Amino acid sequence: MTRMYDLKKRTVTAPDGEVFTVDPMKDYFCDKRPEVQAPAHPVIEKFFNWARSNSLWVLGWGTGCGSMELPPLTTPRFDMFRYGVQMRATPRQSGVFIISGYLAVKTLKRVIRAYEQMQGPKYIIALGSCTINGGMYYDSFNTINRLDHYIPVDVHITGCMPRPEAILSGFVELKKRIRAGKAEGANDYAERFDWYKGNQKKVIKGWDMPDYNW
Amino acid sequence: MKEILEKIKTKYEVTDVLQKRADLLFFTIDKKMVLDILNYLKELEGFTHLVMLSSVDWLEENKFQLTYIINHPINKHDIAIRVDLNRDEATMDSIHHIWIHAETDQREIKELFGIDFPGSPGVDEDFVLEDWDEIPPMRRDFDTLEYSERTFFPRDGRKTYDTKEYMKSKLYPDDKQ
Amino acid sequence: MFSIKEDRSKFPTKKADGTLDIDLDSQKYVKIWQGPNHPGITGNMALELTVSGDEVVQSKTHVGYLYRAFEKLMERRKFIQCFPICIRMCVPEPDINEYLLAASVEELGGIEVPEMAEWLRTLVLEMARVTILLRGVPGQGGTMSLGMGVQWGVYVRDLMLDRFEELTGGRVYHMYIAPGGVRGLLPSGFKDRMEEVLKKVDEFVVDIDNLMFNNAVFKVRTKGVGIIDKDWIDQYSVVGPNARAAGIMRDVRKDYPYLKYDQLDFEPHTETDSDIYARSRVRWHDLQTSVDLIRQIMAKMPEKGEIRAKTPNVLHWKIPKGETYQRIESSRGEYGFYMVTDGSAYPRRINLRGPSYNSAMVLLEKMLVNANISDVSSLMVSLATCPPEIER
Amino acid sequence: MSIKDILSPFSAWKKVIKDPVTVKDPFNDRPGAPRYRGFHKNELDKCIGCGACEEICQNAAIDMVPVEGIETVEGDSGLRPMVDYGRCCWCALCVDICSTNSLTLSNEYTWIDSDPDVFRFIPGYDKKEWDNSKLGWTKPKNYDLNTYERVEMKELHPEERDKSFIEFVKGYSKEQAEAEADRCIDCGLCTATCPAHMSIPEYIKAIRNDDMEEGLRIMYETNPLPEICGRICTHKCETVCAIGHKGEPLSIRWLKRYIADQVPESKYKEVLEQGLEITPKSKKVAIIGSGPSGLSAAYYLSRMGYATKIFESLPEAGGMMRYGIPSYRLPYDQIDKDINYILSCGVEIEYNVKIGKDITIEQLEKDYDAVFSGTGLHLGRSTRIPGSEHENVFFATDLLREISLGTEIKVDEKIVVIGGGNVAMDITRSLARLQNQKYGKVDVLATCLEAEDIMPADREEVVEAREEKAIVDPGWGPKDIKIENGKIKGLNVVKCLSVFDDEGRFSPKFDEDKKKFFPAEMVVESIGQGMDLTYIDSIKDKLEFSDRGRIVVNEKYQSSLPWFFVGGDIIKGPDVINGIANGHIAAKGIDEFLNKK
Repeated sequence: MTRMYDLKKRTVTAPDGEVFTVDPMKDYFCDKRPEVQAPAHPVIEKFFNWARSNSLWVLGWGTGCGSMELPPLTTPRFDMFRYGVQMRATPRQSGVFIISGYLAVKTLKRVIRAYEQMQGPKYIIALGSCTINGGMYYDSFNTINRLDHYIPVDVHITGCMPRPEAILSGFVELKKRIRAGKAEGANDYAERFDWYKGNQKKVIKGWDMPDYNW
Repeated sequence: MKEILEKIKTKYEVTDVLQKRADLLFFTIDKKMVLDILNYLKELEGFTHLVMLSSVDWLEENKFQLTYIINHPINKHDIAIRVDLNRDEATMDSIHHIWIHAETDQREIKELFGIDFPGSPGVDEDFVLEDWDEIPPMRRDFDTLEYSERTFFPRDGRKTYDTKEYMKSKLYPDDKQ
Repeated sequence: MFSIKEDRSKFPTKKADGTLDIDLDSQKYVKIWQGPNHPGITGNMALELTVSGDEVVQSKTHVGYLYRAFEKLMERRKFIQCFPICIRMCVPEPDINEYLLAASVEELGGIEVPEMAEWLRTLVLEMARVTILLRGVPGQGGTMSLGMGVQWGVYVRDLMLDRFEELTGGRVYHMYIAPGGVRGLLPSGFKDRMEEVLKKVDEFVVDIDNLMFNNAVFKVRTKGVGIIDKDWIDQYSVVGPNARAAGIMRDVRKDYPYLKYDQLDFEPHTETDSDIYARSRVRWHDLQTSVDLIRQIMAKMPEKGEIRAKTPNVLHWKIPKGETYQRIESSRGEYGFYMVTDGSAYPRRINLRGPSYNSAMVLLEKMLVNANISDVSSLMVSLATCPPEIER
Repeated sequence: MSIKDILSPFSAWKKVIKDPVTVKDPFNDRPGAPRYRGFHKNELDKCIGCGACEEICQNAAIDMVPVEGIETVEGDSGLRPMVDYGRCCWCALCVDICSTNSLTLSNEYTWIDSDPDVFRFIPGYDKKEWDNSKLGWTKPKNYDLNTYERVEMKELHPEERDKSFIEFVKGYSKEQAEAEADRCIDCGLCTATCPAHMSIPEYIKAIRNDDMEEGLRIMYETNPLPEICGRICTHKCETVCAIGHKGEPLSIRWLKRYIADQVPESKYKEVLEQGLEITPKSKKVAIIGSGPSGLSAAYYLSRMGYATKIFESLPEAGGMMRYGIPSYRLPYDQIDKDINYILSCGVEIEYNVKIGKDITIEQLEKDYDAVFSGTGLHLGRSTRIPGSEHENVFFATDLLREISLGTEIKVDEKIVVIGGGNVAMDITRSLARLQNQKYGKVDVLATCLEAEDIMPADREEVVEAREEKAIVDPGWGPKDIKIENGKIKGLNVVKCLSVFDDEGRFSPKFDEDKKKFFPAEMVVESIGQGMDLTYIDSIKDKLEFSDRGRIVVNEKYQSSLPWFFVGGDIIKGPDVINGIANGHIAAKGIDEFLNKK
């Protein structure tokens, strides 16, 4: 397969003429495992959580059909900006990942990469029945059935697809959880990293990326 | 539509002619004649639009059926040409030089049914799947539910009762039948 | 005013076997993935672009990120069970799938749909076309950061979704056109509320014309860019608005009238330039045509009538052995279902062919060569690519 | 490009003075539309647990589960749908197919939780805030996914049928039967209600698949008299049919008849004995009476390998089926078809033998290892009103038997029948036919205590009797038979107000002021039948009897004498299907008993 050209070991000539070998799997990524972020002093943590809950930046990637109901949220009618929620283009800038429905195995692989690249504290909102128990694709050979087995989910919103109001309520619920200090998905991921990785590797067959890429 | 069929019949041996709608004609033709007839229909009869190339798995008869649906944009009618392939050694000549975009169809069919089209650009590349290592999934003998349960483990705790059996166990448990 | 001069000297030469001679280690080329996580992509798919400077030299479309194997799943489902699932094959315009499934099943099962149901189907299909175009037309500007049109469009689309909700009980997935008929009559007062929405669409049509089509920046970025050659129409089986933008009349509603389109008065718009601007313009006219059609339908349709034909019990509805191909004009062009039945209660094979299948794969790959990297998104949107319909 | 192209985009500024379109409070300002497909609701009392919703759900989102407080009874499986919102797609097909319209959707749509395991609930049972929501999706009007009208059964026109005893129900054609079978939703509620627990959905499925031989095999597993049952069964199954809640229940009886009619008698052996192996046993069983229970017991015993012999007091087999039911409802050749097959399975039969007279019961006990008795209700009951002892007052059972035996009976020009059950209708309609043959006109009147709506006869029997020009005038209590000069002049009746008291006991109340007189020359009494148990007089003191005079038996129909099994109308019923069922169960009981012996 040539699709992962940039991950193969190769010799490169730099503009100044120096020749060196690049092994992307070693050189581009840090193989450090994720770490549990212990809460700060209760008072400070409370302030942090308040701040976090009021600036939810969402990764603008529609992974499935539920993303159809996101544009109404970003536009005047439902206007999620007033709740402190806005869309961002890249994982590095975002703190909330909306998995908008079923995940094909091919997308799951990218979702894991994108999720791991996000800066903590990070949260996941899962939209629709398909993230809970497979939904109408429960018997499909190419979609996963239970999202929370592969990445930590903080809030599930049922519906097929959930209406914009339901998604907004999901944000409200997420805020509540953040303020209560219960939205600990990222820490859960770090704690049970091996379990998550094991599940991921069970379904992603050609595992040609680092175990953790951040 | 009738004239076209008569014309084709003089040149090619067609079987299983099926016409239920005035503007849609189905027939089967031998594998060797397909490129010839497609070329003929496209260049001389004006069937310039390839609607789709599809395949059907007739597992019970151990054959694959390929269907080329071509359309005459001016006279506004379609011909669907069926070809039967042996399921064990399913290969077919590529038509990408007649319609360039047929390469995508052929790539898809190669991946999902395992029918090979030697020479078609990119036919061996992954199309929608990634690192698939089972039998081609659109084949009838691939059980998608079984695969899903084995691989993606559905949420447990579900149990259903058959109405008839349940009533029997409640109302007349002793009655063995 | 100004134009981008092509400097072909940097471009790769062809190797003996016809492939391009691209050596990434030569530092001349960079490989960029546009998607699957990229704001400039329509839906969840990816373009693998090899660029030299800011010009694309090679492009490859990657799909499968949304692959749910609908066609396989439908083989396991009874005919009535297929209809809630088939509509998910095209997210922004689900109703066309419902109609095609229903039409195929009805043809093979020999069922006559009542008059009223046919009118309602026509109405719903045109409403769906309005909703998708309300995103698609301003979306063209969106790729050039003209976000305002998108804001307006999505709002008006939402009003149309309200009408959908009222009529069909669903916002995005309507599940209204079931095999045999439709699931309900118009609620009382629907026509008046619909007219209010149509007025908003009319307003939007004028606004977007001022904002986008009469916009110097938009014109510079779209006129003469991404031209589909007239010869390619047949070569790549280009259909619908994309063909009409090249001056070739292709509209299933006119060519193969289905439902009630033969009783409606409309003329699909054609352009001749075949560039991004022309394609957007055709869609903009399509939007107006659809609004006009909705008005005509509501004026012409009967007040009452049967909504469902008598069918066998849907729990074991067997359809005799046969096969058929049904087509419909989606907002992107000809969209078809090929259905094969074997006499059982389950379809043997349903194969869908949407217009994106050709336009986003082979055609887009070809058109992106020599394109400027900043035009990739707008080119893609101008072809109205819909990834869920490619991979299904 | 012109100056206009520079300026025109600025027209967007006009929106500045427009009101914002933002929904102020999206959580409360925008409920779902009146028809929005939101979360499920279910009226638990209305639901019958047929499982059609589970069957149609393409996502396997619905499970049928037992629910506390809901009992399993006839016509209600006691199961209720549990919905998994990790699967549901809100297509509402479950609502559209629901047999009772109990399942609906509310227009609520928000359910958020961090625990993915909670999205599973039993609508109606697990309390949710949307349970009382008035709006939401219900089945659209004029939109049915199934047919709720029966395929009409072709019958002979009353004009054609009221002169002869030819069978008047024509039976379904192939298309009709398939269309009717198509309406079945395979729920299986009927199986529990059928006394014989026939596999009804399975044989209906056989009709859909056009596999009559399979259908016949399925029927013979629980019922060896399908031709007969297919015509005269009391079809309790149809009263609980799930389809019957929205429309007309499935014609299960006619479908059964269709299967049996399709397989010719000559093919029975080949169809039913394919791959069948019987190991003969040394034990012998005697059966008294060749009614449904006797025949059923004999058939299943012979299938188990026992040598069985039936003793019949009349010249032909069939019991009440032959001698109680007129041949326009059940032709003799169809009785013969079923019985001939049973006799061909190695069952012996001896006609014109009366137990207690020709052979004693003790002799049977000695010669056989077990005895099954299904002697039925063949004695008529009298109203005992003044005048009922007149020679021109008859019992319906006697007349029906005479007609079957081919003896000419007395038919007068004006007849009154007392009774409102199926037997009363049988004799009324038989007499109407005989009057027609003899006098060319009908003048027979049936009257009974019960008012029209609670008449014990099947509805169609009453309707058909009227079609045949017999008069049915229910709701009158017989007072006396007016006799002048030794000749019957008619029947005096008074209005009957109610038949049963509050506790459901028989205690008719009359309004003596409202009187009526039915002129007649002949009166037939048909107010119930009694059993003749004189043949077991010698063992009577060893048997237990209930308050109502019936022999007490255990659940295997074994009396207090272990070798003596009793079934049929004298135990339960009276009807054919109960007889068949207890004959079958008794056969299993006998088998158990003999295995232990």
